Amino acid sequence: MRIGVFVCQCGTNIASTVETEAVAREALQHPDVVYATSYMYTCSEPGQQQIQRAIQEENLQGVVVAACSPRMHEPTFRRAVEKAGLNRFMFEMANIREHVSWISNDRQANTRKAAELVHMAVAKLRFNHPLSPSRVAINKRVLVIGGGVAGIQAALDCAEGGLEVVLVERQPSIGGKMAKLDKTFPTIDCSSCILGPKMVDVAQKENIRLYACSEVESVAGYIGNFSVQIRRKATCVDWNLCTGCGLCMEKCPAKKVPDHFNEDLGNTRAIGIPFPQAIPKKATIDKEHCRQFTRGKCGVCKKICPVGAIDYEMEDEFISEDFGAIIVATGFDLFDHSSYGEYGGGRFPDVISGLQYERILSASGPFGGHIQRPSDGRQPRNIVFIACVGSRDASVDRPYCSGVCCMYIAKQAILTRDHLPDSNCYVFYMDIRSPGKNYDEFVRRAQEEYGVNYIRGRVGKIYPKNNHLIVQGADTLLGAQVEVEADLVVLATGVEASAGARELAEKLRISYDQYGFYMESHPKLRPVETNTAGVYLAGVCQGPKDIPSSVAQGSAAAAKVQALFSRDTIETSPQVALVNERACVACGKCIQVCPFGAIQWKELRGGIQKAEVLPSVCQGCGLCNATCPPKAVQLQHCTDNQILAEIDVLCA
Amino acid sequence: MNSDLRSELHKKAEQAWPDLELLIGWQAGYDDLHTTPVFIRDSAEISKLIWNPWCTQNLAVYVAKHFAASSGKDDKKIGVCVKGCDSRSLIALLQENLVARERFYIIGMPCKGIVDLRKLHALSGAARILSVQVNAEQVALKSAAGVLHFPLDEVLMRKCRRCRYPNPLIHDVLVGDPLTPRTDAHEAYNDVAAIERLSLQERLAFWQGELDRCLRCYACRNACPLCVCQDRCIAETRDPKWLTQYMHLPEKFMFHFIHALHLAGRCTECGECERVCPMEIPVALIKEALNKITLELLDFEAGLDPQRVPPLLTFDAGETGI
Amino acid sequence: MTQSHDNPAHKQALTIVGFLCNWCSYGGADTAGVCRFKQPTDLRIIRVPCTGRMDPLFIARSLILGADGVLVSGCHPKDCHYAVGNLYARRRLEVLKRMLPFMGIDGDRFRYTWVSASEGQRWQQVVTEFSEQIRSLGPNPGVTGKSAAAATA
Amino acid sequence: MDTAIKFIAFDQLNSALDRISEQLDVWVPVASKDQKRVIQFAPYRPGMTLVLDHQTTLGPKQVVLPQVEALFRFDYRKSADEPSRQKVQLEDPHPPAPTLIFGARPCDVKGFLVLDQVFSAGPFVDGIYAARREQTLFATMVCGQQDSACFCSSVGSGPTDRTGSDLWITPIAAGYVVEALSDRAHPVMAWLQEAATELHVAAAGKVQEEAARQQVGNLAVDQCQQHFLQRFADTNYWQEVAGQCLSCGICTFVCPTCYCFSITDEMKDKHGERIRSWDSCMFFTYTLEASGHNPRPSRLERYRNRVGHKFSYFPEKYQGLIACCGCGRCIRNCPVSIDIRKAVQNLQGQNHACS
Amino acid sequence: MHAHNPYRPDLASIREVVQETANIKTLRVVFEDESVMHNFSFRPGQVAQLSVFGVGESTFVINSPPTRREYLQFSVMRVGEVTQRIHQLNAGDQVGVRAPLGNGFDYENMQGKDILFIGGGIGMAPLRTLLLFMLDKREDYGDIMVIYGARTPHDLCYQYEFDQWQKANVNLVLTVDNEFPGWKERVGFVPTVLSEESPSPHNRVAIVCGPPIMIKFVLFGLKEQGFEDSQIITTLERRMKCGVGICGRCNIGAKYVCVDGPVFSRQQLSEMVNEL
Repeated sequence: MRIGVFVCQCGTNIASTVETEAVAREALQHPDVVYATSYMYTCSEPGQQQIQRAIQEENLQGVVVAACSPRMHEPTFRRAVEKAGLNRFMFEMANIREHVSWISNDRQANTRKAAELVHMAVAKLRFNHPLSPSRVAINKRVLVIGGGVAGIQAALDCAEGGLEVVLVERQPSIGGKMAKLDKTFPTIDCSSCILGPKMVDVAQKENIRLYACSEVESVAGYIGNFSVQIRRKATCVDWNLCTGCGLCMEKCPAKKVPDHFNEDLGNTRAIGIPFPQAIPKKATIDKEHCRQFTRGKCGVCKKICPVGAIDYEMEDEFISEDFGAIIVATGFDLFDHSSYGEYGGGRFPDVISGLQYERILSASGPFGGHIQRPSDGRQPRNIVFIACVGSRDASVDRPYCSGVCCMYIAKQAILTRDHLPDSNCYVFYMDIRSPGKNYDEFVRRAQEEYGVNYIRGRVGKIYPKNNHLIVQGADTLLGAQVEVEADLVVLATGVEASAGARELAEKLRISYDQYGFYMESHPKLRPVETNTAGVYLAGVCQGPKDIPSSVAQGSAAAAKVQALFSRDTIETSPQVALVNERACVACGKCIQVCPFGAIQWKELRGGIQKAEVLPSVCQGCGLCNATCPPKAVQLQHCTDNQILAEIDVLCA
Repeated sequence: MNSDLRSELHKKAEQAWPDLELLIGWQAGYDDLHTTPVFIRDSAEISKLIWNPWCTQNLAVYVAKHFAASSGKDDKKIGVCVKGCDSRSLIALLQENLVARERFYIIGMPCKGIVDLRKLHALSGAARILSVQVNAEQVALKSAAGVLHFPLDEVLMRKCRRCRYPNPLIHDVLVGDPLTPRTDAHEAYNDVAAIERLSLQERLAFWQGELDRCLRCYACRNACPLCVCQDRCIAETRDPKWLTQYMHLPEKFMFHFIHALHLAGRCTECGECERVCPMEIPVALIKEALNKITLELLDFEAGLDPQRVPPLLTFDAGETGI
Repeated sequence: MTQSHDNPAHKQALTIVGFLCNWCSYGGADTAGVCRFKQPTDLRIIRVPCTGRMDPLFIARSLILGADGVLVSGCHPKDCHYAVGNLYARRRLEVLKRMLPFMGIDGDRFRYTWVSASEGQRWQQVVTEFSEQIRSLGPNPGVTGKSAAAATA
Repeated sequence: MDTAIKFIAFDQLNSALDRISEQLDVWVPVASKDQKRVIQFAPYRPGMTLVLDHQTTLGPKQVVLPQVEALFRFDYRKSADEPSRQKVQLEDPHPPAPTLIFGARPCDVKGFLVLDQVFSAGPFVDGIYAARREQTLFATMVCGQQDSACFCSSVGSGPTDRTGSDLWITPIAAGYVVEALSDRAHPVMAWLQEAATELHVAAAGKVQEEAARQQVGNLAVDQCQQHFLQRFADTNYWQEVAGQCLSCGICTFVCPTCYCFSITDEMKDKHGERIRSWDSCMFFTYTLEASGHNPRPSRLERYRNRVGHKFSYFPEKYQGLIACCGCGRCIRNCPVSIDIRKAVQNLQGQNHACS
Repeated sequence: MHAHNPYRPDLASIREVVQETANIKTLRVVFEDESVMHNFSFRPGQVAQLSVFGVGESTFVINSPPTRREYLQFSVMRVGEVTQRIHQLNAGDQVGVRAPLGNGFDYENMQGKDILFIGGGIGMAPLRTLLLFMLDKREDYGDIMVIYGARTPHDLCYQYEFDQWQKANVNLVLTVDNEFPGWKERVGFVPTVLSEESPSPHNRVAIVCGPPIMIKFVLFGLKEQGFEDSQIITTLERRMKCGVGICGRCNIGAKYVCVDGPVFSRQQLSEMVNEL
């Protein structure tokens, strides 16, 4: 190989503490180095031209530039050598600025270090091979998993951009948690008024196909070419026929069915539409409570249904769809407060969750918007809100802040005071987290304008006494014990990862943190990407957040998909793992460890199995290479031989 | 007693034979002290099978290397005789999905220990041992110098004297009754600890002295039931080139690092690597040291639970201290 | 062997091999450079995509061949660019670190650490501490130094 | 031939070797570990304790055919004024020094007689081997310690086989009686100070007689060349004799007659060597071709080739010479106790009935 | 060759590199020592060990004929470590050459006969040396037919010489495995083309070289057409190291491919142990 070495002076940035001429001179002594020089600004136009001229004149097959960090100018120089006819991977950089000239003034030591770094780069380059990216076609359909506000936003934005969207929702209706909210902070605008139109849009967009009551069963493939199996759960109502008239719901004799949409505060029927604004507006049978299933006879709905949509024999159905990208917006679940024994462990009917209170406040809720106690329907006078229930509490393995509770307590307290001006509201809190736009002002309004009593401290115990709930706590600001005789206690239950989030992550081969929230690709710079290319995140599934952030993420994810789909093919980096089939012993360890599912079995003639890397899925981490015992998997451009060559320069 | 067990082995092999296409066991070797593996493909040869304190080879070595990929004729299985320690190798292979459990019929041999021929030779002092007899717990050794008697326990292999699993942990049939594990096996890592008590310099000197003899014949590797690379070992390949062909100490250290690190969290301590070394290098100690580390650090012992994933092939986001 | 710490020119050159992940620690080292955080000059950095790429054998080989120190640095656990590469790596590296002394190689010659791209100051501290540590250990005899016990008979 | 017989008393052995080693490189069998039976030939240093009453684990093959040696050195040179031109210079290895192998067994020496054919009989002569062989003397000891793996008598050698040796050592009660067998031995004899008495010589004679009476091994090899070829395609047979082979290299590495080697280049920076290193026909990579094809893909073909090489191909090529010295090392050291005697003995016969 | 050290190559320098196909390059080399170059003689079909110092050696047939002595020519397919490095070499670079090794073709016994060359891919290299040798002594031989096949037209070596071969009265039949835009010659595997051509075995010698699968079916085809084993000549590939019959690995029974081969008649092969 004929190698040229170019040592940059970077003005005086390098030259002031490194003898660049000496480094170039020494480079000339290495095997295969046929040309070496030092230059004032190698990255400048004339500097690049000098490299290109040398490639031509000296018939160079590889180039080393010793200059700044490759994180800075590697792309620049790769383009430069490519223009001169070399493959861009026949290029190496030695970082003699950030790692040498800028961190020591010892000219002698720096020069030696720079020379060794150049030697290492040369040694590595001798094992470089030309690599070229491959391209794969993109299937421009997008799957959105989860029909909460984030998923809805993502689906609508994608559809707006002309993409074909499939939206999969586990529940019978989209809308998610937001659909259950009465008002939203800090504007106190009606939740269903702002969400409702978006839900309707989803139903009306021709390029959105909605699968409600459905779940993702399996995911195969990779960016641009996912193949997803979706399970459509048996609703026992043929949705093609159902008009959503609601007759079945009226006539259903099973009347004591807990109303999940109302957080079990009221009852509903065994067949029906979860709430009036539901999308799709289709009935579903709750097999657990339906008499046809529990007692084997009833059939009232089947008789009554004007369109004959009832089908008790219906079974789950599986459909396969192909997508180029997937947006995950699976939302969250509420922390189950029964693990707090001091708050009654779920035994006191008048100690309720924040979302239950939200339903109580709602005009479409179990009590028609009248605030009353679940136990006896009495209007409460003293209402205590307790913050951080299942948040910032390591003892229940929820050390993180749920981010929304401080705000929704403030909102609920304001609404309470609005509805019941005679009531007293108490808020036990640890700290107030209100960093959003107009958020802190909102909390202050609760305190100052609405006279909500904020008590900084934890509640130690709640116990019933004379039809009241005695809330014992500490006011840490006053340093005194506090006792409130409450009629209703609202626990600001925190946010936790949705049930089944881990299983779905494993199907999608994305990672999750220890609480089950999905991991973004980079916490700052790639907040909606995952480490599995083509899979994006939106909403609380990635971590607790409020509605504006969820919506923003939904749009961001949609924008990422639009950007991805703006081309017909994607170029895949050639810096990926490659299996030498002859050396592969089929031990499967690479498949076991690959974080991206980028390695699969391949069957050769005679049933022999070998590992095979899918270059478009491989992210180039090299974990497989490190794991492979016979080193049959090699990460291109960072092969064992290349690393060993660098080590040998230093140690051998 | 041995002959009783041998006939029980024959009987159980006969019973299993209709379901087997092959049975791997031990047969008599070229003299009293040696056994050699036998591959029985005809039920008439079952009588060749033996079982005694010389049945040293870990037959699990053949399982992944020669038979894992082949599918049986008419769903017939491969029978394999395993001692307690050998059974752990099989489990380790199962842990890594290198073999399919249903492909094998496992004949478990509860084992009181295997005789270490080197100890025997060292005790006899003679070039030629004429004959050996084991009666109960005694060994009678006859050489030109006369007959010598030793307690059996004294001439057992190192691994046997620290054996915690005399009974096969996985088997389809057991030959003989399960044994009670020896009581003095709790100090399983005594030999490792002895090295650890040396100073760093002494340890280096120790390994320099031992590894210097290494011939790179790769017997330790090939006798290892869990060394799956075999013909593709990076100690031999030129691409990638991890090692030169020189016989310098760095090369020898490196080879043993490769072998040991590839077994980290996987080694079942069958001791074959050490037994087969013609230069008597205590190579198993390196793996034992790694096992001690993975036990202390990651609470893992290879070859016990077929469901567990070897610790270096997985991770735990929540673990602390590393 | 005495070394003068006063005059850097008289310091005996040490070979410290650094394996840095491209996303965090290599960037951290760049940041340290950009901030002109002064560091000892013994470290030579090899860029790898992820600490998950680190086969412990690379480290073993470096030390066997006589590197005076080996420093591996990657993203903080749970911040891995590849999600879990460093979670595998830390197990493997810790096992190696504990194995080295058994073979007579000083485990203090090897260190692994987590430094993010923003932590220039931390990088400076890591390099300085580790270089000092290696300097106090002195040159690595490698495995070639024949000792009395190694001789036959 | 001058037949002055010399005597070395046990307590004089080291001083005798001290004197000889001033003139020659001397290799002697020593135990490499206390309490262990690993005995190897090592360059003699004053004060060493020799182990002469056991066969060595490794024979002295490495003295003449080292496990690794340079075939030549190469250097890339660059000229300052024209750096793009690098020129290679080659340099032959240094000529060998005169060497004495002290305390080898007849089987060990027999091994060299086999190697001589390969390296020196042509058509190409390996000058590196030949030069070292030329410079090497053998002081061989009558063998009185055979074990159940030995079969030297079966392959045309025996405990008292003097072929190929330059000096002949017989241990007696008081020390060693040393005779010269070749002219090359005379300088060494001259450095030995004590002449053997008649009593010594008579005692030596009795030891010789006793040793000569030993028939070590009863393997019949006269027809094995043909029998092997007839057996060649009998897969069942090879499965039977080598099914348990682990494909390690022990048998070849400890074998005094195995000589196969690999050639590789090793280079550091601009300087390097082309080296040869012991290879093993038991290794998969030994015959692996660049295309990926391997004519001996499994241990069966490889073991068959080993038996064929020693007992059929070699005698076919070299006037009936069996490439086996009967030392038994391959049997003794085999991890799975494969017995090459059995593999050869059973070559004849119809079906693969062997046991 | 060095008498005392048969492993030591003679230094040679590359005069020219020709890119034959995507993964085959042809090197034209001359010994640096003029007297070595002057005294060098070999038989067609003999091989050389070509070295890149620091990487290693590999075996190649000398595919220029002994009748043309201005350089030695080797065609190298990139398959492994050594060939990879050889492909990086340029004109002016040094290599080591140990030659001549092996037996070469028994061309004396082919004189006066018709010749059939059957080659596939890089397998044309050993045939080329004999073909050119015969063309240089054209009157000594009868009809010469060449069937040469490759996967695609781009995988055929020595295309730049085809005209010259044909001008020297060679019946050149070219084939590629599948249809290819612009390809006007035959399409199909070599054995198929052979049976279509069905050259008469009468007074003819067939020389076959190519990938193992091709050889297998060509040998079968030749047999069907009535060629005797003694009329079929092939060259064997075997892993070689020393090239001088010492290092042991290239044996087939008692024969060493590096000294007794690589050229064998089918007759000879049938007398050897079956271990190809």
